[in-house]
Amino acid sequence: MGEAILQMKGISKFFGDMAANDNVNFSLEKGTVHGLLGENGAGKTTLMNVLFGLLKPDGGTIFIEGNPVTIHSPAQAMELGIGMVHQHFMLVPTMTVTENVMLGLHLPKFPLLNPSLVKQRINELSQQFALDVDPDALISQLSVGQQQRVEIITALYHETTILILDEPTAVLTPDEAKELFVILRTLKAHGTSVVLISHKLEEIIAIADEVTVLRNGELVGFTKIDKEVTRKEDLSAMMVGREVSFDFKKQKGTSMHEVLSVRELCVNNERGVQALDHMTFTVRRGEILAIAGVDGNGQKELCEVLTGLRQPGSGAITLNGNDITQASPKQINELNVAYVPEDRQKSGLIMDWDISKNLVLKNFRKKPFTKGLFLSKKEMDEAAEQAVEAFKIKTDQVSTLVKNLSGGNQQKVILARELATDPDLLIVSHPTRGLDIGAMEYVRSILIAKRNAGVGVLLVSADLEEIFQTADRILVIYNGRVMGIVNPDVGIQKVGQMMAGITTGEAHA
Amino acid sequence: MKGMKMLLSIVLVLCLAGGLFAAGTKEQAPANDALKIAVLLPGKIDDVSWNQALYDGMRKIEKEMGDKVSVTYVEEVYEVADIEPALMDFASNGYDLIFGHGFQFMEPIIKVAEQFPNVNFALGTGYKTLPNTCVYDIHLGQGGYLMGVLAASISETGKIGVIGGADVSEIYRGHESYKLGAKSINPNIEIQEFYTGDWRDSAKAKEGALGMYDSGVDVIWHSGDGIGLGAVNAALDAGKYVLSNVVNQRVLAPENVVSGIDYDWDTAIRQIIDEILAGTFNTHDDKYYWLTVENGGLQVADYGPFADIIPQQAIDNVEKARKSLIDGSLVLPDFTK
Amino acid sequence: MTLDFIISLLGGTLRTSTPILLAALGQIYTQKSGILDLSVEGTMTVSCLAAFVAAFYSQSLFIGMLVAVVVGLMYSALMAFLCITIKANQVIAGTALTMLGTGLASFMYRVIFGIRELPPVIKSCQNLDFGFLSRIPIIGPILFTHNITIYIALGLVVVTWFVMNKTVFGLEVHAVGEYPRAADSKGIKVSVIRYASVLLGGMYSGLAGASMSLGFMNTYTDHMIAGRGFIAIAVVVFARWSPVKALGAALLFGGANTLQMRMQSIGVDIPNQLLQALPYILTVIVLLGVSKHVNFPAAFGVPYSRKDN
Amino acid sequence: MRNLVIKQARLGIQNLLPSLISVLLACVVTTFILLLGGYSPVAAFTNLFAGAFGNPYRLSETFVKAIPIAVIALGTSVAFRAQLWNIGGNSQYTVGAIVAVAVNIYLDLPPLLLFLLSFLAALLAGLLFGSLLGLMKAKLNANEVITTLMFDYIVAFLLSWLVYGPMMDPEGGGFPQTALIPDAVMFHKLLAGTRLHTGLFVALVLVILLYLFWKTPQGLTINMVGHSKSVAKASGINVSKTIVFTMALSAAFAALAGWIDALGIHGRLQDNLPGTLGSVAIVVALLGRLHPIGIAFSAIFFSALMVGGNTMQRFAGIPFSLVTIIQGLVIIFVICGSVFEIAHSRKQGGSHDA
Repeated sequence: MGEAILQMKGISKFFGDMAANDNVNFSLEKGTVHGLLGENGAGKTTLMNVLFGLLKPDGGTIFIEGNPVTIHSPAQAMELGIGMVHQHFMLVPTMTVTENVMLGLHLPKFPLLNPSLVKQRINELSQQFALDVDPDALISQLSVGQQQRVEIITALYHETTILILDEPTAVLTPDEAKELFVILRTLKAHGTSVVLISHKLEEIIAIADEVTVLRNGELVGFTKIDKEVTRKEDLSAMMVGREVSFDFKKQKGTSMHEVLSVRELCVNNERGVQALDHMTFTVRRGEILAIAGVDGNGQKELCEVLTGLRQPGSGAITLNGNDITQASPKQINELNVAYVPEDRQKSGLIMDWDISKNLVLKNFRKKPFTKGLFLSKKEMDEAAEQAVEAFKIKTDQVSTLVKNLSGGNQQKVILARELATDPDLLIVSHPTRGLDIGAMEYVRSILIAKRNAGVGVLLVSADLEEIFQTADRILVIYNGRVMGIVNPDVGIQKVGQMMAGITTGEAHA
Repeated sequence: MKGMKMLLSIVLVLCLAGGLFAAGTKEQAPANDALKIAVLLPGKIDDVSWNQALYDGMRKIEKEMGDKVSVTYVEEVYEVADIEPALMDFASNGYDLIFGHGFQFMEPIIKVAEQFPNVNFALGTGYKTLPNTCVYDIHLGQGGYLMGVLAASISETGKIGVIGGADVSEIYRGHESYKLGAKSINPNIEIQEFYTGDWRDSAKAKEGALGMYDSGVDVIWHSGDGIGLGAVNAALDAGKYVLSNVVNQRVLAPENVVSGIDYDWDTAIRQIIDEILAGTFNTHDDKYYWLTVENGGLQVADYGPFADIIPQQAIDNVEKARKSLIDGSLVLPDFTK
Repeated sequence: MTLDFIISLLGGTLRTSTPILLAALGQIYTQKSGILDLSVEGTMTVSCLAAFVAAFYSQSLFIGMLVAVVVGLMYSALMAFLCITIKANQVIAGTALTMLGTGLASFMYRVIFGIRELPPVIKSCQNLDFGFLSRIPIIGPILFTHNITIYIALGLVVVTWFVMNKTVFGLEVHAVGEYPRAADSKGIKVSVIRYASVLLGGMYSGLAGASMSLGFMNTYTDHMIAGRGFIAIAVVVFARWSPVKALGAALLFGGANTLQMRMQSIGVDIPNQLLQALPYILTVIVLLGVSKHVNFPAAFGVPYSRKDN
Repeated sequence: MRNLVIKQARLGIQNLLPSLISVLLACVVTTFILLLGGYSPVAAFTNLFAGAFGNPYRLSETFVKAIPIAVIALGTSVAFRAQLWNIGGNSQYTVGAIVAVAVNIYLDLPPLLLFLLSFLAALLAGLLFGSLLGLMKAKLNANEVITTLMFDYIVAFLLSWLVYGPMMDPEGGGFPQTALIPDAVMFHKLLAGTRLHTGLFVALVLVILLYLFWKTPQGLTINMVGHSKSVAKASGINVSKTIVFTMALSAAFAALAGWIDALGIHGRLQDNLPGTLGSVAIVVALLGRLHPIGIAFSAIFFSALMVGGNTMQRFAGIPFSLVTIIQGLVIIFVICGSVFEIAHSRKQGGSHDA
């Protein structure tokens, strides 16, 4: 250790008036794993996108091995030996592994493809780093973990000396994450420098040699990691700017009669593969049932089938005693079910519309928003004014387009809309993903408030911290199956194992 | 709503400005005593066919009459909805005689002519007239008959063809008479017929002609319009005979265009203009001016080098048929659909 | 008669299909890269005229074709600029450019040639003689008696297949149409690939235009393209973006059209308009039949911007 | 197909300015083309202007032509707002005209009844035709650009077949056209000596109806589907149904344009009845920013361009193709203009989550 292979000095990047990066310095030493830590929205991804040539910085300089460089494009970044594995995989699903790897190859300029050569190299790399990837497989047929390994191979193929991993474990099971760490250590041993973007403290402490912490776009800390000495609490203090209590005290809920009952539910996904496998559970009024699981284990399909957006294969769903197995979204909506979707920008809000219209997406046909034949803008605006106040949505006026709101305020708009109708059942999917800490706490407090008011809440989340803070019962989902329904007092570790598909019997402490 | 008002005022200002502009611009007026003529053509002046024939005829008259006439040509009055305003524009701007060169001008001409009794109108094919309108037309049947006689006489395979644009009355008459003429020479002759369905897709006409030549047809007559170019071009490629229509197209394929039917619109145009100048136009009922073989409006195009190539018998057959059309011993049936 | 009829039908089919095939092959690149280019009709019209003018004044068919290809490229550069750089709606940009192209060609023809007694003509591409090949019974007259443009088109089927399946460029076109963000992150310049695809499509369209005025006919007239560009767009969808299938689809279109003409000529009593509508009806039916399973490029018609999610 | 450029906006001068600038730029380029062709731009533009507004008759013609353009464009805008690229205005117009004429020439009923019946028939035909197109899109995922394009050809051949065959006027001397609709059924003339007819009021009513329609829940639903199908679905909207309804409504407007023209101008069917109305309507809808009142004005503008262009051709001897060139150029500059707006709005306020 010692020489810095990469230095970023005084990097600034603005989106509109908001500084995503404000005069940030970052230094990476050769052959180390460097954690880049921060809450969602702290500017980690922005900083790395600047490094990778995806964003043009508004200020600052980048040095590679001491030489100043300007990076205009990913192609240029790759030539400089920088590789990046994005949080959302950048793989073309209709192509094979080999084809995807070939896509980024700039070295042989000859326009002809030479798949056999590339295949051979993939096999070599696969062996060298124990990656286990079939070069002929179609991307769409691979598991998430496998896809990530394809991304790493693609990066390694370029003789990458600096590898950026953007929240690589967000989509992995704990075991897959462990395998990833093994791979990272191998890489380190081969002299590759790794930047690991994360907001998970344990992870950073487990694997990183150094850590840089960002908050609100600014550099707030840098430290070397010593597994024995470095405390989670120190890092989290840097990250959030104040001590965070990990023991979120909440009063015991008083669960009442059941509102939702799911029996032996089976559902296929788009590709016809079974996504939910005979799921059975109930949600009672006045409780939060959390669905814990690594992304992609059937949560998305579960939410869709419960809200009528997807046809179930078999099984039964009853809501307040009504069979809604075949019901349309509209019918379910009318049975007092509220839904906060995972992807708020794509399925929750119309970004080009103002706040007041977004607040009535589900009930603009009803009184008072429709009077006679026509919509009443006055009523909509009045209702919106109230919602803005009640949910503390930061905006000057209700005619602001939602695309101009921050993520937290967008989420509040959805919550305001969904809770306006006094639902019996509230389905929320990853409600705090991408929110700042303040908004996150606010959203969680609303969930609990609603629970206390007697609403049945179904919370889908991959964030165990969130689940343990809020849930009354935890349903662990793995591969579309119910691994078990447990009380929070079984502990995070146990739930983590279940999320990885380890049943109680096999679980080793 | 502030924007609305602005918008309204802008449009109003534009309208006013337009009015002023219009006041400032007068259409160039020709010499006062000249007969002002407008010719409205559905296609382009240089289509080597229907439109060009009238244009050529009118140019002849222009040369002949010099200062006595002044002619404005308008091409591509193709959309039916645009015909009436075009007629109105000329009628209300001091024009004396307006030609509408196609049956689709009939209804609009009748409407506008009622409003402008002092303006005269000439309609190219149709059947309705008023005192100040007339119809000029060709007996394409006669031309078709002669071409049928010629085609049957020079065909060695006993297979001939005819290609037309759209299947409308006059074209239909031409084609039926063509068949009749051909059968008068060879009762067993095989005749292929093809309509492209429009007036302009010459490529389609060419492919249709090539198909006929492939199947053994060795002479094709085309009944005109833009598509004729395709038929002539096919003959050029296939090395077979073709008979032209409207204007002589031998220059396009010197070794293939044997002959054809030439139209001389000036005969009819001259008659119309003479009557108008003499003040007799509005005084008679029979307002049909025909191009016929008798009055020389329809002529068999010269054979050029083919006079020595094709059998003399063929030329004699055509001449015989032409004479019997003129002396009335041959009267063609009325092939109305 | 039946054998002759079939030979003539197939030979005619090949001729009639050529301009459609040429344009369609080019649109495979364009559509695969995620762009629906409705300006093909306009590009073909403009280059049809350009080919003719160049050939007329240079007395060289080769120069005519070259100019057509260059003009096709330049005209489609407008389309590329509008829908890649400006990120305009592709349907509207295509409609505008087709309007502009047909207007411009008609206007320029008059400006260049004025009003003539007889239309300007050139000596068009002559039918080739392949020696003994052309004299093989049946096969000879069907396949080996055509002008050069037809063989160029057939050659381009192979070229297009090769480029799309065997070269880096083809792979990148595929990626850009499926998942532009992924391509971008791999250092592929999405807009460069899309520009290249649209321009290539334009060059093919240019050739298609030239094949009408220099190959099929020996002159230029307005309305010469007569919707063939639009058919080419349908052919590409019909063929599911495969060059080989595009050959089949173009032949099907050409065949339906030629059959219609031949049947009319020999007096089969079916209204010719209904026969003429047949290829279009067929396209709709095929589209209905396959659309559920056809995978349009995932980013079809979507402008790419790094900022949008 | 998502689209960044079309954003319906409230109509106002600040939004109108780009359209005006686009038109101006188109004129500048046209001037160059005219000079290149050796024509006088002054003669061209004065004749163009005078041809559209120069005297009462020409002004009336500008409105006569604006009627079908506006009504088809209203339909086009309905589909465009739902991000459905219905480019088949011509075929839908033709279907309306065919049905309207058929009712009038085949049924022997009192004029008022014929008038109403032909209206209902055209409306129904448009709705059915549009539903068919919508079903193809919603249920079978057939790309609507291609289907509407193909139907433009199919219906044009159908019209041609009808006027050459079964619907040809038996007393018409074999010309490809149907018999005339009785005069009593036709729209009355508004001004003696002009073609301006009471169909203008129908068009105005349709503009107002669509304006009001966008203020109804169903209107909002169409907009919502246009902005985000997934949000619409999650909000309980039946997206397939909305697509079918939108296409039906869109085609119904075009079909009614065919009805108005049949009873206002043509009085019969002829080959090639719609001409270039369909593509002009696309332009008009865009230039009017998909807003009914904007469309009304831009229809008048384009109609003026076409009517004036005819006059220009008549009296200045400049080919009509120039008008087609101007139309194409106007759209291109409108497209370019909207980019600056987007850039402008981005600057004004766009925050992003990093």
